Amino acid sequence: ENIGVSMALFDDNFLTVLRNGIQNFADDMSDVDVQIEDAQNDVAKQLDQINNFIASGVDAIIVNPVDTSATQAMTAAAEAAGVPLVYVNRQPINVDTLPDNQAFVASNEIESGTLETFEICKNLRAAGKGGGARAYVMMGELSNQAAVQRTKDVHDILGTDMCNFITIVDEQTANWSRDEAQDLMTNWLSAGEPFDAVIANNDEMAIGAIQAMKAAGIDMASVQVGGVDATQDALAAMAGGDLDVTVFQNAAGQGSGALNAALKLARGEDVDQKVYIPFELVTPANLGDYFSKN
Amino acid sequence: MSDIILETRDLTKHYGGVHALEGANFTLRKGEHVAIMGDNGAGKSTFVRQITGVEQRTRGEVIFDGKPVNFAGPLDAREAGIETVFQTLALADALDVPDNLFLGREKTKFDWLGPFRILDYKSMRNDTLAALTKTGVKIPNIRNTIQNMSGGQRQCVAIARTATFHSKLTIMDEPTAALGVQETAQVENIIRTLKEQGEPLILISHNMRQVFDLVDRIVVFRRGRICANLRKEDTDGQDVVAYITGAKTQPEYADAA
Amino acid sequence: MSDIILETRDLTKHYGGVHALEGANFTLRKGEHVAIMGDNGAGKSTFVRQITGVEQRTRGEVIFDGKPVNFAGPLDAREAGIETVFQTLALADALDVPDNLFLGREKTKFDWLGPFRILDYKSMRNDTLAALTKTGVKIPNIRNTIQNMSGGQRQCVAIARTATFHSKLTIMDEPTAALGVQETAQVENIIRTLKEQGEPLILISHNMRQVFDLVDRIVVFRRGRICANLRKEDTDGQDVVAYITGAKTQPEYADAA
Amino acid sequence: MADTTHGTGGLTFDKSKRAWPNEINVFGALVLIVLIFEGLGFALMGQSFLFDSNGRFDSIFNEQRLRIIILQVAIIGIIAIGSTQVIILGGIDLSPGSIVGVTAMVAMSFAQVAEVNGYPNPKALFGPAFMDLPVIVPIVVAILCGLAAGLVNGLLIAYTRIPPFIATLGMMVAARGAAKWWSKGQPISFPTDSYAAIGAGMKPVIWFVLLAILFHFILKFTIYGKHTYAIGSNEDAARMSGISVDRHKVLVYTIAGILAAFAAVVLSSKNLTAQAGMGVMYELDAIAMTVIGGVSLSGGRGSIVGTVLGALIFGVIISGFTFLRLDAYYQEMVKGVIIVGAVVLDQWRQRRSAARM
Amino acid sequence: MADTTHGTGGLTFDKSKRAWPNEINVFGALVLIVLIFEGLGFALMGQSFLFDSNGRFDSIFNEQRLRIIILQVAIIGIIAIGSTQVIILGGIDLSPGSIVGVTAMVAMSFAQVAEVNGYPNPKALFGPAFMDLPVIVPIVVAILCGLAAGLVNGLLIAYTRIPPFIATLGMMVAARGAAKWWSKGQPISFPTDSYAAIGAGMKPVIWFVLLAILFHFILKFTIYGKHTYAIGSNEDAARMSGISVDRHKVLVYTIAGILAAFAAVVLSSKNLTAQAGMGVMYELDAIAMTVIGGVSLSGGRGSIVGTVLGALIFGVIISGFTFLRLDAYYQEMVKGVIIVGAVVLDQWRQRRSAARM
Ligand SMILES: Nc1ncnc2c1ncn2[C@@H]1O[C@H](COP(=O)(O)OP(=O)(O)OP(=O)(O)O)[C@@H](O)[C@H]1O
Ligand SMILES: Nc1ncnc2c1ncn2[C@@H]1O[C@H](COP(=O)(O)OP(=O)(O)OP(=O)(O)O)[C@@H](O)[C@H]1O
Ligand SMILES: OC[C@H]1O[C@@H](O)[C@H](O)[C@@H](O)[C@H]1O
Ligand SMILES: [Mg+2]
Ligand SMILES: [Mg+2]
Repeated sequence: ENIGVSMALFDDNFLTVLRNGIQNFADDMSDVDVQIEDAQNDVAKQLDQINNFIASGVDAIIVNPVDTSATQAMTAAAEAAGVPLVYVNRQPINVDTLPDNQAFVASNEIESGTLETFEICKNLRAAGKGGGARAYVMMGELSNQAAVQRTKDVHDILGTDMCNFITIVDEQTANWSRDEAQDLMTNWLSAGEPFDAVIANNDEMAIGAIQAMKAAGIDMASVQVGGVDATQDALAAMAGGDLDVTVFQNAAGQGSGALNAALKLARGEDVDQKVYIPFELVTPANLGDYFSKN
Repeated sequence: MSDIILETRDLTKHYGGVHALEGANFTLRKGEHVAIMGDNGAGKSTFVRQITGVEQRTRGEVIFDGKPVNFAGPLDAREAGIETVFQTLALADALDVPDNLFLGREKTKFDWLGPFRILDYKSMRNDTLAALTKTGVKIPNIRNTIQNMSGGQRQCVAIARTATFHSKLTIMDEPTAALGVQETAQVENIIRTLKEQGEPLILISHNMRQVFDLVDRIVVFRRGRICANLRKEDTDGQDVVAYITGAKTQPEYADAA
Repeated sequence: MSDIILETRDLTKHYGGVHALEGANFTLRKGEHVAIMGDNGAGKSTFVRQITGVEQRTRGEVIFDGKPVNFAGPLDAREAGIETVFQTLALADALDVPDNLFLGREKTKFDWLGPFRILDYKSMRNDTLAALTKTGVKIPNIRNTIQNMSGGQRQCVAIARTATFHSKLTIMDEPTAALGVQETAQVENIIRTLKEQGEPLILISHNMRQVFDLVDRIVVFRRGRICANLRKEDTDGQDVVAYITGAKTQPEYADAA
Repeated sequence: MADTTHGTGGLTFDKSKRAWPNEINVFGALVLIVLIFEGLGFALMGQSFLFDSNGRFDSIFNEQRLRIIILQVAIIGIIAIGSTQVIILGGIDLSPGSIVGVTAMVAMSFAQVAEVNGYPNPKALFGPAFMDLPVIVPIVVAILCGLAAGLVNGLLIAYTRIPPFIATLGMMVAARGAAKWWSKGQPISFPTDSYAAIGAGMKPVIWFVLLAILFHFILKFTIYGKHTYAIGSNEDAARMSGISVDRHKVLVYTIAGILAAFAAVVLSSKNLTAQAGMGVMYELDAIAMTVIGGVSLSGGRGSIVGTVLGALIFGVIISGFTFLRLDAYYQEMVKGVIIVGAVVLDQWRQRRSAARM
Repeated sequence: MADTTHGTGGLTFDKSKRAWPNEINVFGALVLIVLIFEGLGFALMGQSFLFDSNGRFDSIFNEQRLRIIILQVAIIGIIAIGSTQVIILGGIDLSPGSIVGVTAMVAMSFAQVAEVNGYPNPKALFGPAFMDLPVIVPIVVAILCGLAAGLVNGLLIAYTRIPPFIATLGMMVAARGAAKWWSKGQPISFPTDSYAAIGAGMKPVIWFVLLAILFHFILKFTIYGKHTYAIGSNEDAARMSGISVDRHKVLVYTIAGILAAFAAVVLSSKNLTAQAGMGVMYELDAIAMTVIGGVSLSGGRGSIVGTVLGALIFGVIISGFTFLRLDAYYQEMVKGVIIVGAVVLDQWRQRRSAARM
């Protein structure tokens, strides 16, 4: 079989692991060919890629949506051509009205930011700061839903009775990037405000913040730093005692799950239309379990 | 109404430390043809650029057709009735001859369409052939772009443009510098026609013969100042050269010495 | 060794449908000064551009100093010993006078630094003042950029550049077109000096007086073809004009008629 | 064209030797690229690129392919119609991509339905008073957005005389910020049926073709077009000849802004959503299409026909890559090479035809 | 400067009225922007922007702020040193951002350690033979990458005569593809200590300043500089005057490529990682710095000093925004406005000083 895959973007750490999951899984099967396209974070390009797949007569399509609100048009295009379609990693907005030959394998971003923030909240309490603590929040790219959702999760948790002792000093974007996060953190440090935590939308930014704090001579034991993704770099940082919290998302699992669903749909077999892969909290306590996972 | 079409009082232009034009008092009567002569860098083109609003003057007044004027740009000057052949020609290199001839005053149809009114190509092409014939220039293909024309062909296009439209005052800055013998003669004929029609003219030229053939009066610039104002009858080539080189200065312009 | 410095055989240039230069056979002896005359658009500058490699010819041969040459660009031509004042002057507008004078052959120190060798500003400035004095031009500030110079000042800079460096052949395309009376006289002196030094010259000019004052021989172009080759002693202004306008054609150039 | 030789002074001009119009060269490049894909298709995939080699369609062509080739460039093509004018004017516009982003967000906010599948619209941005509005409202809002952005570009460039690269770079950054700010990064979805109809199916192609024809005519036959070429050819000369250069510049940039806004409407309608990241880098693709189509970046030269051909070259390349199952990495590398290659080819043809006798 | 009046023919020149050097204007803009942030700081935050208002430092300045202002622009500043030369030459370079991306990936692959925390490097790309290499290896590899990319840019621009915008746009797309292809998108991390030292702490600033001084000297006093200005001022004239324009262009673009590659080394060292998306849009920031610094996009004019000041303006703005805790949305919008504003201010000053007597 011929499977077309459209990824939201290639130069992204997490999505790269997912993409390689699909590719490796396909390579292990003899008669499955995957063709993976890079939508470069452009919804329109993604829709065009789906249409190009259709024109080339693929057997099924896997989509990692750039924008989960843009999935209606994609569903319609594939449905009209009778080509099966599977969404992966990000939950499509029309998940409840998918036609029979479409499915999704995804995670719910509400969990990621929630797990991260709640763990930091608990840690701060345990450190005796329950009477009042201050946090900086680093956001991903503002046009990206994971960033918007994870930031909203932070706010939601800090709005709960248990965690409302934490106030946000400032909240800025570092565009998912380690480099921008370093500069942003240094700029924050130059204001001289006291703070107890840095809550970042992903691990890269958390690492950038750590590098900047270390360069300024801050004791990493005195600050809670959290990220999302559980990348190898993040796990190393956690092992080194710098990073306190991260959240694991099973990229390889999602990838192979999506390919399986696509192959079944292509052969006309039945599949679960919704496969839901949860996020998992990673802390120094269970760090060892994740070294070989992402 | 006075019969003076153009007057400048104390017209001055400094470029940083360069005093290119200093206190020029100049008058031109209706119907009169005046030549401006002077060394390279004497300030002749600067004088023209101040009158036509290409640049903003440092100080002084320009009175045109009885009213003080201060043109914001050459468009204003043209609308007020001054047609100019600039030393730099002002042609659009990528356009052809008719386009250049009618640049800024294209013939159009359906004028209610505003900026989207339709060009009347055919009529502009015919008018162009007629206008070029006046200058005597040879151009193999008028639909060729200006960048593919010889130096003289370009100058003829610029002159044809000025000569095609009636005006209250015509200014030509070295119009025949690049022209051949025949073309020069033709352009001089155009100038004579203007004289017959009573249209006033300022001619900048380094060509003594031409100046004495064509104009009524010669004004000499030196180092940014006017140093002589000579009726053709009262002077000759040698005399003019003496003023240009600084060997002589008229008493009323003594501070230019 | 022959005493012919430059020869062209059947030199031809077509631009699309425009036959700008057609079968030009031309010779120049060492030490000889020749003028090229002709109407605007006759092909004079095109002829110069083919010789100096500014453009690639359609067909024909150029023999310079005994060897057939086919310059890839003006740099090659200059390195072979041809100095040219182009009609378009070829000055860098944003640079000042010394920079332009030495453009492409700057004086430098520490030459082992290759492309990063150090400029000798002081010596270039001094040489510039000397070179400009030769042309008699008045420039208030040589550190001003070229774009701020008058038409004649620019032309003088271009000429000074050519006159500063020795060469096997000098070509000047209408060098005095924009020049004033005094500056023209100075440039004519420069040309006379070349003659005395035995350096050959091709002078393109529309100025009959100048041509008869300066050169040994006059070649007339018409509609892209050579139509006459006249020794100065055998002709006069009227005669030359007759060739230019097409009233006469020399028998050996009958196909140009 | 009249039958004269267009010469004066008794000169003749050999018309048969006139240089080819540039568009023919671009068309040649397009054909060449199609042939390459056909050849590679048979060699590598055992399939035709443009023709129906496995009987999936009624016609002899692979209709889906033909459709997607043009569909996928139609929206950027609409932007490129604006870029073409700006570039002929001698300018450059880096802002349309961001104008697309902000306009899509704003317009879509006025195009939302109140109810989705019986539930209130989960992405509702405004209250019910602003939902289920007639389709004209979001369209007018979009045009106003584009007009405003284009006008600011034009005014800055014309009256402060800063380079267009900088003015529109500023707009690019600022408008992208505005797109993210509008709904704090939230995508805006679920438009009304009438809004959804604007960009459905092959509609984007229809808009693109109609606009291309309109502006082709305007550039060739109206005073607006002539002045655009004149200013691009020599701004000083245009000014000295009495063209109101500044006013004209404002007009051209404003039209480019409106075209970008219209592209945003079609784009958000086609995708049934608007998000702040929409249109990133579209300006570069639009400029590349324009230049591949033979419009000179130094101004004064080029045509809409060329740009349309340039857009088709883009479309063919993208589809061809997917057809050949080229890895995405190589696609980008090869795309870079092709952008350059197409322009090199064009320049080379032009020079050769200039050198021809 | 010599004491003569630099005139011929007995003319004098009033030196006191000479126009200000342009860099003074840019410096003025920098001071103005700093003052605005100081003012707003006291008004809104009750704090000084540049001075130590709460006694945290030994000096009177907020040293951390001074450091970050320049640190955060140092790397793009290194790229801008290249852009300055390209723009003075009359060109433009859109590729350095992507050259940074691909070079960082490739160089970092030769800079990895074998072991992290006692485990084998989890991000190892090559086998052990290519790990723990001396630091010179990744540096040389990087320089070669930048040299190759710059050389291709230069050769294309010089010898095929395609517009630099297109040649470098092609390189921008292709090199980004190569960056993603190199490790199939996998980030490459965990460099050796000696590699990590290159960009640690304030090192990026030191590199930036050294390179700025070097190229300032080269542009002002060597033949390389003079020819760069000459070609940018009038390419045809430069050619006719016998400058080997084509060879010189190749040299300038190659140097720009090498500078981008060096920036990649410093960047990946500073971040201890290389990722395919590194450097996106750096070219635009570099160009903006350059133009804010008074380098004319039409070529022939400008200086490295201006660019350094332009970079500082950028740094001040970024820090100032964070200092004022301006929302990111507004930051982007205001950044767009400031890019434009700084250039407008500069142009206005220049015109005013030109109009002065
Ligand atoms: N690049 C070109 N493309 C097309 N035609 C050209 C090109 N260059 C020159 N021509 C034409 O070739 C002919 C000869 O031009 P050339 O410049 O040689 O004339 P010239 O004798 O130097 O005239 P002038 O005295 O006016 O300088 C002219 O008709 C001109 O229009
Ligand atoms: N923009 C400018 N900046 C500085 N100096 C200038 C500028 N424009 C002209 N000048 C200087 O002003 C003086 C007068 O120049 P202008 O062009 O008026 O001379 P001109 O009399 O027309 O000479 P020509 O006969 O050579 O055309 C010259 O010394 C010139 O260098
Ligand atoms: O879309 C880009 C983002 O995707 C997220 O899933 C990931 O956690 C982030 O690190 C970032 O890569
Ligand atoms: Mg003059
Ligand atoms: Mg000529």
